[in-house]
Amino acid sequence: MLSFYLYLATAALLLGVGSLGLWRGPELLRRILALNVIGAGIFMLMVSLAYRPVLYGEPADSVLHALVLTGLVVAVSATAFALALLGRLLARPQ
Amino acid sequence: MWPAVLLVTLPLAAALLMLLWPRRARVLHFAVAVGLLPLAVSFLLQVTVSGEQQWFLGNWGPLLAIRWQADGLTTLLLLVSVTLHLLVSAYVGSIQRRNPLPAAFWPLSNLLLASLQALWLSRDLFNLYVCLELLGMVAVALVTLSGDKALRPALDYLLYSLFASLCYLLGVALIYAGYGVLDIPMLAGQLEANWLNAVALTLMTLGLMLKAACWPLHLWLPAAHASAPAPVSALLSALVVKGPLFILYLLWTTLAPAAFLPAAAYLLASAALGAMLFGGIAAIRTPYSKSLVAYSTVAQLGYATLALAFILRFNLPEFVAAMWLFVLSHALAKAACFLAIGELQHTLGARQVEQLKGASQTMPLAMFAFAVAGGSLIGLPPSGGFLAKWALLLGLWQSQQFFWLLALVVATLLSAAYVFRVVVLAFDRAAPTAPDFSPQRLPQYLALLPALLVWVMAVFSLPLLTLLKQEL
Amino acid sequence: MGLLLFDVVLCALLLTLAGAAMLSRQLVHAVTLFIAFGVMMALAWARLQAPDLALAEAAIGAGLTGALCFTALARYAGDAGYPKPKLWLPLVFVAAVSALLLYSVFQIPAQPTTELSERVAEHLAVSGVSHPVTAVLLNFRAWDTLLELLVLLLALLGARQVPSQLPLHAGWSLSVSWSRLLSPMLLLLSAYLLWRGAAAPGGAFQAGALLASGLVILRLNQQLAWLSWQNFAVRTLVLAGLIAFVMAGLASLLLPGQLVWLSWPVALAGGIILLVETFATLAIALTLALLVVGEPEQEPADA
Amino acid sequence: MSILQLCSWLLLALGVVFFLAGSLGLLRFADSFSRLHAVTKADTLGLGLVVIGLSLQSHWREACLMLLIWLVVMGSGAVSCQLLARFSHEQQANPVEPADPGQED
Repeated sequence: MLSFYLYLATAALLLGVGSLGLWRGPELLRRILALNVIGAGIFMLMVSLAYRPVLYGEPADSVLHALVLTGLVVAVSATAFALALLGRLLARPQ
Repeated sequence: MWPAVLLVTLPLAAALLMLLWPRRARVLHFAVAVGLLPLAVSFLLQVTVSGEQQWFLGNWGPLLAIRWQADGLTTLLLLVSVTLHLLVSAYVGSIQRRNPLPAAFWPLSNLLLASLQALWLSRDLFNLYVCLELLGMVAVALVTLSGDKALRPALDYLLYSLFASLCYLLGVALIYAGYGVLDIPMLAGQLEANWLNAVALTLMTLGLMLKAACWPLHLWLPAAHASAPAPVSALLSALVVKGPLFILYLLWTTLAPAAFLPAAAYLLASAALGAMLFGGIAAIRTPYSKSLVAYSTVAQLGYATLALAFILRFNLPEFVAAMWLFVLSHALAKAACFLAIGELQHTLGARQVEQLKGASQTMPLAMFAFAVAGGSLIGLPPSGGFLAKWALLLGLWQSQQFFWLLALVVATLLSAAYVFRVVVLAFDRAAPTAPDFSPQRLPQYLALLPALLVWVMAVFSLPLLTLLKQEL
Repeated sequence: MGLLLFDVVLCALLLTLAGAAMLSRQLVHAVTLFIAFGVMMALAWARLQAPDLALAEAAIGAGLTGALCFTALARYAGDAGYPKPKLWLPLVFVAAVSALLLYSVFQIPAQPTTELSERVAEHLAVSGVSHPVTAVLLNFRAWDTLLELLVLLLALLGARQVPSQLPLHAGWSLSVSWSRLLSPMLLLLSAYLLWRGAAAPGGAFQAGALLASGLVILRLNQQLAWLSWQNFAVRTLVLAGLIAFVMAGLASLLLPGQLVWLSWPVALAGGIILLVETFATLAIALTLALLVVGEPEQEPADA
Repeated sequence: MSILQLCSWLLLALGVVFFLAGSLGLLRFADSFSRLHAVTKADTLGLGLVVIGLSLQSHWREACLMLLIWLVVMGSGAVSCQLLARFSHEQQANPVEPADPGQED
């Protein structure tokens, strides 16, 4: 039970850390990383929620795992697109 | 099931085939776009006659499956998306010789349509997240079609949009934490007014408002919409920002516990007030014609947000009708505005509003399209914009909100100001800006078409109102 | 007790890595720390009994995202410096928001609602696979997965709009031969993951990500000259996952008695899922690989 | 606690010590060659000790799997060490070309 709340707290703090990075920047690349940290925080929240049944001796929530997997793919795709845009932005002759 | 499935999968399959055989893209595009129109119309008629329909995808029953639901509003939105998709692509086809868009436009616009249709149909919190993300990424990809000048706005748009989707996803996770359900109709009326749900709904609302460019979270919109190619801006302004608004409507009218409604209504109403006033003022002040239209989108979204706020407070059918009439009329009018401005801009070589001088003489058709669409934005009778504003006024009058009546009048004056700013310049025939080449007829007519459609809406006001009033 | 200690250390490490990545002065440190963060996340997923996610995160977070970030990083080389950003104002605001979120997450009831899980367990037997995550992904919520594949494709289409090629370093013989040794292993492993996905953790995405890393390693060593969007076969394979998915969905609509989108008949479900997953794996692998290594050279054609 | 378990724990502890030493080296050493030296050698040895330590306590199938993992890590460690060293060597010989990324502030 304690570790469940520990991971929930970590998730919330990861959201905070990510938001700080997103606000502060200053580089765009760091902002993209920050968005990924926020995403990781949300996924951690979801995976901790999926862990709840385990505390009662049942298997973990597979629907949430599937949702997080979908979310991971979406996050990777978005990151890749953002980095491609960033690469072009930086490579452009000034 | 067939019409709903085809409305989503036809554009999707078309996009895939276009990517495989890029040379056939245009033929395929028009075949599909034209074919979708009767399909959407018949679907609308079918739903109006036999009532709303719903499906559990994969036949798994509620809770386990993703639910699709087609009610009057959904089918109407499906039809509008299909219509604008056809119009805009006809415009792109007509300017093909002159300034062709990159070939990627065809598959991307089909994917945009597919993701919009998927969003209108879906009634599942997580599926809506995927649809939102998809919509955001297609929109950004479309913005980058105008080349390197759009890179920075596109990247900003993408980052804002990602952050917004993450906020929404966090809200979904918190709701799932409490109820273990993702299906919106199943959650309806279940949510208690506790802290967790308040945080979840706030996060989702903020994320959706950021995506829908509700003031003061609209900062990304003017740059992105102004730097995109004109037909793309038309699609973005007319359709894409309406997606999150639709989800916002779903959330607050079906999901939210009654205890939260007053607070949300205040939040939305103040955002709407800001949007109507500051969006209007920014549209009056900006030197660029495309930014003017983009800021006008911010201002016009304010009306829809205001209607939503009053739906939450007073639960009058007038407000529901007003909100969706605003959305529909704005979609048509804004598409016309962007196409007309794009045409003017390209032919006259004029990015600034000042350079539109004498456009009524040099390009009367495009200018007429802009003025007609602008009439609906202002709310002149008997346009669609007028219908919407009339419904809103009626509701406000019935619920005795005199302050908001005043605000509405001021906002209307502001929108009249920015529309007439262009129109007056266009009639200043002293030293007109000479066109770079002789204006093309067809694209101007295509810009005029949605503007006329929005005036025709008034003719169909009765069926429209009955369709929309059922919603509540 | 020991497990709790492990949890505390892991959480502290995660937060430290994320914080350091956000606050480090040099961008190269930020990226390195972020990659380490990804590896630790994979460990956390494994700890929280989410092996599917641990596999995916290890392949993605540690491998491909790192490659993507370093490519972007190389562009910052000649970039002008940035002014030192403010710290206190954002920190105070973010601290307040985090405190609010912390308070909120502690409101989450520890007692789970199990109705949905029960429903999954009930229908698992008729889903065609025996691993619940795969059943949810490819049967119960297959529409999400189809749209997810579309998101991935869109990332590639979007990235193709903004090509920016870094000059590839000439392959050193050592790295070339190591890549030749490594890639068959990756291929084997990804095929195993795909096959295993029906009954145990693994599946299309994990397999695809692994295969993609193999392709990237080979491509960076100047092999696989055919790996380009211009190649019709590559294009077909990139779209294969979606095409297979849509065709299976439409075919399921045509079957007698079933008029619902994406409903697999019980007898065929296992086969359909394996088919869709196989094509999806290939599509994911090629899409990710193209996203990371880009195109050799190309100019966007006009409509 | 049997002799086997004791050996296993001793090996695990030793492995951790090597890991720590390697990481310390990565952080504290001055130039990239010595850093590589610290990371690849100490970590490979540390991992090997941990693998042996764990193998003593597990089924032979898992032991084989861990051995395989160790071999692959060793191989990739050796290769990446060579490549990195070669890269820094070329950079030193010809320092004009791409500057160290991220040196922007």
